[in-house]
Amino acid sequence: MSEHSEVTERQLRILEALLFASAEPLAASQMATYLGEGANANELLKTLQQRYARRGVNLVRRGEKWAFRTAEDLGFLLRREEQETRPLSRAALETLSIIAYHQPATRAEIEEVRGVATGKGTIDLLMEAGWVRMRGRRRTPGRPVTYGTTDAFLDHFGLESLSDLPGLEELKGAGLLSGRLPPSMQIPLPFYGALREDEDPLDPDDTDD
Amino acid sequence: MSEHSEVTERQLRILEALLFASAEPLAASQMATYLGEGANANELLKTLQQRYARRGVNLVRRGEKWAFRTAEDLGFLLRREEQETRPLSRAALETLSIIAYHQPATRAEIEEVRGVATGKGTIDLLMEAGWVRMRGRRRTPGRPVTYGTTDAFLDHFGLESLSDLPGLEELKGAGLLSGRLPPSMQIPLPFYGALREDEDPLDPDDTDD
Amino acid sequence: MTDTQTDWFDTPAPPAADDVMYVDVGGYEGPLDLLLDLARRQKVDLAAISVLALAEQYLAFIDTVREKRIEVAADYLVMAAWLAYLKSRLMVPKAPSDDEPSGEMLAAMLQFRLKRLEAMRHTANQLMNRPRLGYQVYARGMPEPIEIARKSLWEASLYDLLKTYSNQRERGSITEYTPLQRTVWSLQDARDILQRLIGESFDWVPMDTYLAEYLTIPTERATVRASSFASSLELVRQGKIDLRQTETFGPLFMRRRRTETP
Repeated sequence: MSEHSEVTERQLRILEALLFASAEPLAASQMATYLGEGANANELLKTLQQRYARRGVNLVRRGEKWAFRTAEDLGFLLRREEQETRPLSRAALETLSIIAYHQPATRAEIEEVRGVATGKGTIDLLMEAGWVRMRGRRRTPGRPVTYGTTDAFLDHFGLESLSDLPGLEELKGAGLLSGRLPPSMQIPLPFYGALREDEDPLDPDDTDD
Repeated sequence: MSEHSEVTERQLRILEALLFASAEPLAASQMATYLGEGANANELLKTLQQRYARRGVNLVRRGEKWAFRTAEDLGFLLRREEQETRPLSRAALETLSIIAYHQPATRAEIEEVRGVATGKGTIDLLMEAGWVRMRGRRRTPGRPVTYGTTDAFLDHFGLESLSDLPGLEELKGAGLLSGRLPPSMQIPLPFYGALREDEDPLDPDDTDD
Repeated sequence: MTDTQTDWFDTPAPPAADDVMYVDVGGYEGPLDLLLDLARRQKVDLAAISVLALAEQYLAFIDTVREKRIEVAADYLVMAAWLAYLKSRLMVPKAPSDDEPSGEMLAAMLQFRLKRLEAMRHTANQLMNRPRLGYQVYARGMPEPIEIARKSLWEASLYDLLKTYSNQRERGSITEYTPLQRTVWSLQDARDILQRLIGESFDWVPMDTYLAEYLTIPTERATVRASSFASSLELVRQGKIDLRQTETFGPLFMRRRRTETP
């Protein structure tokens, strides 16, 4: 390789790395400072564009700026472009964690642990996410609906079964729970059978109420 | 171009697109669904890795997953002037190192190496960073929880697998990864598999008290 | 990190707030850390280090610290006791009937632990000086959302879940928690009561008999016994009472000591 093309190759590598890592499209002038004296950024970018023309990602020009983009003919891979993953709200996360540990749990039981009322929207959201399901009805006055987690819940959180949820000692050992808890404090063992003896099956037309 | 290589090229383009689009490493199995029947994702990925070996962006392996990352030698150019958001304490760094080299390691083992109790929040912090996870339980009295590193740990520190841990061979040779006095014959290696024969899966009910 | 050559352990950082309870001797993280520092000052390979000299340095160091009336954590004192024992084992030749480990073996064990700790520090340093993601190596800056396998709309990690659950339970339990009110006999109280009960009795009487009426309350039993026993030792030291126990776990007898003057 001639000395000239070795320099060029290095400059192309630098452009590749810059464009790849940048959080926004870059102008040739912004990148020129990284290339050293006398480099023609625009020429180099055109060379790079040609090299990637037939690849799965292309170098595209947007106005005066450049960026890597998935090749248009592979756009079918970008099926969920519009969907953004958002972090679960604190209320939802709290509710979910209580359902996970205390299942089968009624809404009143969730509220008792949380210490605040749980909006209907929160449980709805968790059911929509596919992580929580109605299990049945508790055999107590009012026959409240009991909630539990789904297989999708296990899948998302990388658990093989509910028994993989760490217990009191693990939570303490990992520093998640402090050591100065009342000795009476217990962490329930989640129930993961079909229905517990105090549960009735849901009616066919049951909806959350 | 022969029909065969045309198919291969298209598969390579799909892999490029998928891997370029994702910020997180992807498993071959995750990508295979996009390649069509009979495609050998692992072979294709190795071809792709070779193609990018001398580019400004490289295809790297992180545990069982793959990702495009900027070339290491260009780091000095790309370095952003950002400070570590929350520099790790010495205790946390040592703990991380001990877990990485001695995994699966229990808290007592970590404390034995450091000669000091692990402050609350140290393992917690490493788990929060996503570098450390609970693996299972050691089959010894008290069934203590064992800790190990995650794929994100490999990704963060640029390691293909745990056998790439710096100085691992020397430490093994010097018997320093053994819990016993040298020259002990038994030299445990960092264990990355699902569970070792002396580990049980996590189970909340047996240490709850 | 802006400097890849940074040695993370060059200057021990001030201890983090949650580690304070373990660090009270000049910023050392426990006795092993202190020993390693002393060993390094011998400026030789850890394998060639004089464990005897090291033990002496450590003991001298702890002495100085205690002279300055700096509170030393129990860990350091345990290590000091162990090193004193090691020193004696190294200096006294091993008797044939001796079942205990030889001084050499103990010294080798200490050396091994020091080497292992140093190795782990070194590897931690090596790890931090690697080209790390987000510092020298970068991921795609503009990831394009692609559906890979089944990705949920909502993101939460197992850690988030466990942390949230723990926080709630902790919050809940602490509001309900009222510390147990324990009755504790102070040593002074125990001493006064004991002296009053023994009075002028020169007969051997079991301690539990004296304390019978106090021992009926289950929650106070332990403190009554412990404080009375500790006080009785003090009274013996002062020459005020005699103490006798004929067998292990047997009753403790006490009586007023006869003074020389009849």
